[in-house]
Amino acid sequence: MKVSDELLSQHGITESEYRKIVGILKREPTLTELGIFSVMWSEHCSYKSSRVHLRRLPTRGPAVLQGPGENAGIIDIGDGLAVAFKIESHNHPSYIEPFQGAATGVGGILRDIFTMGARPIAAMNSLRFGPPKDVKTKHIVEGVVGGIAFYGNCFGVPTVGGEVVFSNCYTQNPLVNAFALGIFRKDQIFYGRATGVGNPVIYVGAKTGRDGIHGATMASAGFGEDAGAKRPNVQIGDPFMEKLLLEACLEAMHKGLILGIQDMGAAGLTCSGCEMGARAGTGVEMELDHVPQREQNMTAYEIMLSESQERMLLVADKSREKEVFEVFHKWGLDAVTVGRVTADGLLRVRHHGEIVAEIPNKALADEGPVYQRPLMPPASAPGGKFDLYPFLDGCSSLAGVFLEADANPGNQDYNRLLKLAAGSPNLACKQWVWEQYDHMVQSNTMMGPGSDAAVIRVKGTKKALAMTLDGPGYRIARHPREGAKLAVAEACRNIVCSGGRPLAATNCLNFGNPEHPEVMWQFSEVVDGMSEACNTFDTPVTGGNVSFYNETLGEDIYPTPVIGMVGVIEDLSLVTPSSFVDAGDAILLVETAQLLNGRVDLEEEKALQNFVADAIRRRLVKSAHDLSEGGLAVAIAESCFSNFHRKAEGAEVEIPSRNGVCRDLFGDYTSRIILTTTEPRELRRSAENAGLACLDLGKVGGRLLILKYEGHRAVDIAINELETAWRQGLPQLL
Amino acid sequence: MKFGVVIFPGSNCDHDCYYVIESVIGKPVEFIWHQDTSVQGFDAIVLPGGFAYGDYLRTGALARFSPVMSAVGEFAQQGGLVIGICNGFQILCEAGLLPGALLKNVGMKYVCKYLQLRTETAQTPFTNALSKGQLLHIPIGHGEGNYFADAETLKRLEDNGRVVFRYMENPNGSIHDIAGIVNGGRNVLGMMPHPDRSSEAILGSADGKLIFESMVNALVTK
Amino acid sequence: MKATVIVTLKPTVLDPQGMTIQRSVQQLGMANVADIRQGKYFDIDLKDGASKDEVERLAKEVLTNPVIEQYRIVWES
Amino acid sequence: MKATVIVTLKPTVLDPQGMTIQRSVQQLGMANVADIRQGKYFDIDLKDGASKDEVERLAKEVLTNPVIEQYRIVWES
Ligand SMILES: Nc1ncnc2c1ncn2[C@@H]1O[C@H](COP(=O)(O)OP(=O)(O)O)[C@@H](O)[C@H]1O
Ligand SMILES: [Mg+2]
Repeated sequence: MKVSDELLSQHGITESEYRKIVGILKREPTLTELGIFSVMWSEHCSYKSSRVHLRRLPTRGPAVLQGPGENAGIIDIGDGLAVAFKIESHNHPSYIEPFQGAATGVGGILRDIFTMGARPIAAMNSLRFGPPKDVKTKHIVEGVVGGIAFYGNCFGVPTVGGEVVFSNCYTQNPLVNAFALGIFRKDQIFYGRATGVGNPVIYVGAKTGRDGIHGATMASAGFGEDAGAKRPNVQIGDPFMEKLLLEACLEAMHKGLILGIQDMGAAGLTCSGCEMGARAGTGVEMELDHVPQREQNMTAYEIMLSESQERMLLVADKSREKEVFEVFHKWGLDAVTVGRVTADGLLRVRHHGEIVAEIPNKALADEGPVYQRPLMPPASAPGGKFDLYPFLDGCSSLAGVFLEADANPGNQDYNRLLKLAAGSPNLACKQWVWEQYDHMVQSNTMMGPGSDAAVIRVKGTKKALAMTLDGPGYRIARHPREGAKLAVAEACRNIVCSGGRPLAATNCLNFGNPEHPEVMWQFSEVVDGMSEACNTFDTPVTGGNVSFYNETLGEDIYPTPVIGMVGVIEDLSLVTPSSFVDAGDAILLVETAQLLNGRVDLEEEKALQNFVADAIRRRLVKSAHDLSEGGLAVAIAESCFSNFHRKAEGAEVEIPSRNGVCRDLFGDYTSRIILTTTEPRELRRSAENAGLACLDLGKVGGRLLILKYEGHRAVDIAINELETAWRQGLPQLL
Repeated sequence: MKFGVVIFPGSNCDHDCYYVIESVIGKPVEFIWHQDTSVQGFDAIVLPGGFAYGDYLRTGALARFSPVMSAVGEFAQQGGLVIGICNGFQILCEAGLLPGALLKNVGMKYVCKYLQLRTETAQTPFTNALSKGQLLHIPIGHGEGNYFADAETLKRLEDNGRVVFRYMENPNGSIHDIAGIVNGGRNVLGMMPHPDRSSEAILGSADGKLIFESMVNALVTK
Repeated sequence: MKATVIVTLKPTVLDPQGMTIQRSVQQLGMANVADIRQGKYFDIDLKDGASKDEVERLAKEVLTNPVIEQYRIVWES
Repeated sequence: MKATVIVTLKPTVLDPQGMTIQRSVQQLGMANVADIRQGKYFDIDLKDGASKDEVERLAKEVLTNPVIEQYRIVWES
């Protein structure tokens, strides 16, 4: 075959990469082989720009059973149990077709979890959109949320948490990051390994069509004017099929029928085939004529690159092939032997009697190009207008009001400002979103969406799991390294407030074009900040995902790492709500000695978290809520609002005077937590022993929220009126 | 006394129902596979929530053709206790074991939340531990829970006290705020809200447990 | 043989989907749209030798819920 | 004036609903049903003076998701 420059560029393969391919094969590749290399060596699958940096992340710890390198990370939670969890991006597909893009993103991350043998028991998602008043954004929000609901609800996994953030930089590049977590016995973990020469390689699940061919390459390039032209790639999700696949896979696993298994996600049959071979040091031979096909006359190229959803590849012991078929047929699924494990380390593909590809598995999976791309700090970060009020980013109309109040704090109507803040897109109640998600199925949800961390009990034990997603984008854009530390600190703080101990993290690194030195600099800084913080909190990173090329017409998004943190709550009775519990409880503010903004002192933060964790263990705490965007006023208001199980409770509070009323009410200073208790004295004493400031703010109770400042009532508002503003914020915009 | 929980392809509250019966109310329970043709040996049958057959075509439409449904039909005919929760309710309607149908929510969206349910009658084997007018704190999670029946059917339901539960605040457009009904024999209940998700205080409410306990009472005195 | 089955809600049944579309249409300024009702459409491929009765049965017993829906069949050969 | 808009998935796009229905139907013994694909059907009532263009726009911009669907219009007067 004559390989033209044009063909190479269509495949996103550079000159030098091509020379490397020819060197590996010692001949020119076939078209099918070129396609295979192009997806496996794409940014999305090979991590060619990020790999050198990701190595710096801490990945080991006493609880870690499996770090990066498999389909998901795994940690030990005691009682003989383990959890597998991971986060993945589906940004590009969700822009092209919001509903199906988001739906198949959920489908993909769920497969990553159950392919390891774990039953998914919780899902979360982190979403970024342009400002909600934009008509196109409305459509994307509706589609993305609808798609996540469609897939997760039908599959039967509770979607228990996540984030929704609006900012201008995501208008053309919405971010959809999906997280899933599953549970299993720690002696029943499955890996994606093609072991045992001569064993059958079995294809299960949906038939292959021409869906999403080149999805991985699409996610490895920015959008130009022609984003629409890339549309034929769209895959359709079938959550019903995936639910059957889950049940059938787990049943086959528990019967001991499966030696190795991997889902077909990005790069489909190609990726699962060569990765399973590479991990086991074996070859994999496939006959494409046996692959179940939905469409007529598919070429080898198309079959190998198809990203049809809801498919898995597995290797079984040859003596048990028939039993595998029986399990899958019981669940009404296709299961077909499409090849064998061989000893020669090659991915050998036959079609219509001919060999159409023959490539060393390791060359595809492990020996992809690795780039040390140039780094350069950007000339300027986004202006620091919102350092104290990051929630204003993306709300141009509100921004003026608050910046004016910041400059002239004296003569403002703070009732009005608090209502505006509470109802602003980034702070408003996200119930419009999560009410569409089934967050209760599996009957484990103790704290669902809306709390600091989601908490689900672990049936058969006294324990619960806490989990959260955090990605303070504006902060990170301003200062990538400090922002990344903040993200990790905040994620851990959320776990601690719910009564848990953070154990390990996963992360999704959403960035612009890695060929821009500024973007690579941001990336490198974020990795360093994250590493430092994860080391401090003893929360190793067990896996994650990198999404580059979130750019349109040369405009990169903010660097947007999203941290997924998982922790354990040792006893169900320690689960702590973020909302106030009883009238009469004392409200305390605990904080570090110095008041920081936009950065975090990790050691002090750790002392704060240790103090709160200890106080919860000593049963001194009735509620704990961490302060973040919107500051003290918004945090207290949120703790007052009603939730499913409790009416609203007002509060009367004295706001400490420090930097002026507007800043003291709404300023986002780091490392602060509000606690309620019946034992304020004991708590204050312990806090002081730990070197922390602990202030008596006031009491829970009444129908009003009263915030006193320097002796007068800065805020004095009916809690119901405030809550209405908060609840109506999002529905009104959408 | 033995409960059976039917598993259709796509059921996803099957394990939740099983857990409540086994671990919360402490009664024997087994799964029933949708291909089974007999339900012999069971005293009460649960059609759980979920998305049987993906809810494709219409919710419950394809599930009603599962072989087990003829057995469930006969079981009901003979007076056996059958409860359909959420998707189970939809299946019972499609199968003709309960009248009416469940349409898309008027808001067009799936809704998952807690709400207040009013008990309209204690005169059923599913509500004998409740009193008329008693409010239950219980969640819903559905996209198609908008109950519809023609005027004549509705009148029959109302006149015979067959509306078992009503929403205090209608979340989906259901006619007459109906959340749950029984058949003429009062031994088949369909309800959209989830007692299986609200049978333990740590999950926010234990009110749903009263429905399962009523069934146990009914079976004991039978 | 091919057949098309069209299933629509009975006129007495409220159609929330149609209503939602109707509303968004009005917002878009398409003022001349008086009413929209949504139904389902099934394209059915039949093997040789299939009878019209079979399709009739399919439409009536599977594709339609008689409590709320009605159907009609369009033949193509 | 009345029009009918029929929206179907593009032929190469996966139709999980249609597939699942077809499989169930086969199990019910309707062996002659080779394939079912599901689409949407819209009955549209127009006010006097509405133009065909308007319906075309409605079909194209509101009723169809061009990424995965296609439409056709059937006129009735
Ligand atoms: N940001 C990250 N931090 C830590 N590990 C990462 C990160 N991104 C990717 N990884 C790890 O690199 C490995 C390569 O991922 P791989 O399985 O090839 O891709 P995919 O994400 O498509 O499944 C995975 O184990 C993943 O957890
Ligand atoms: Mg993977």
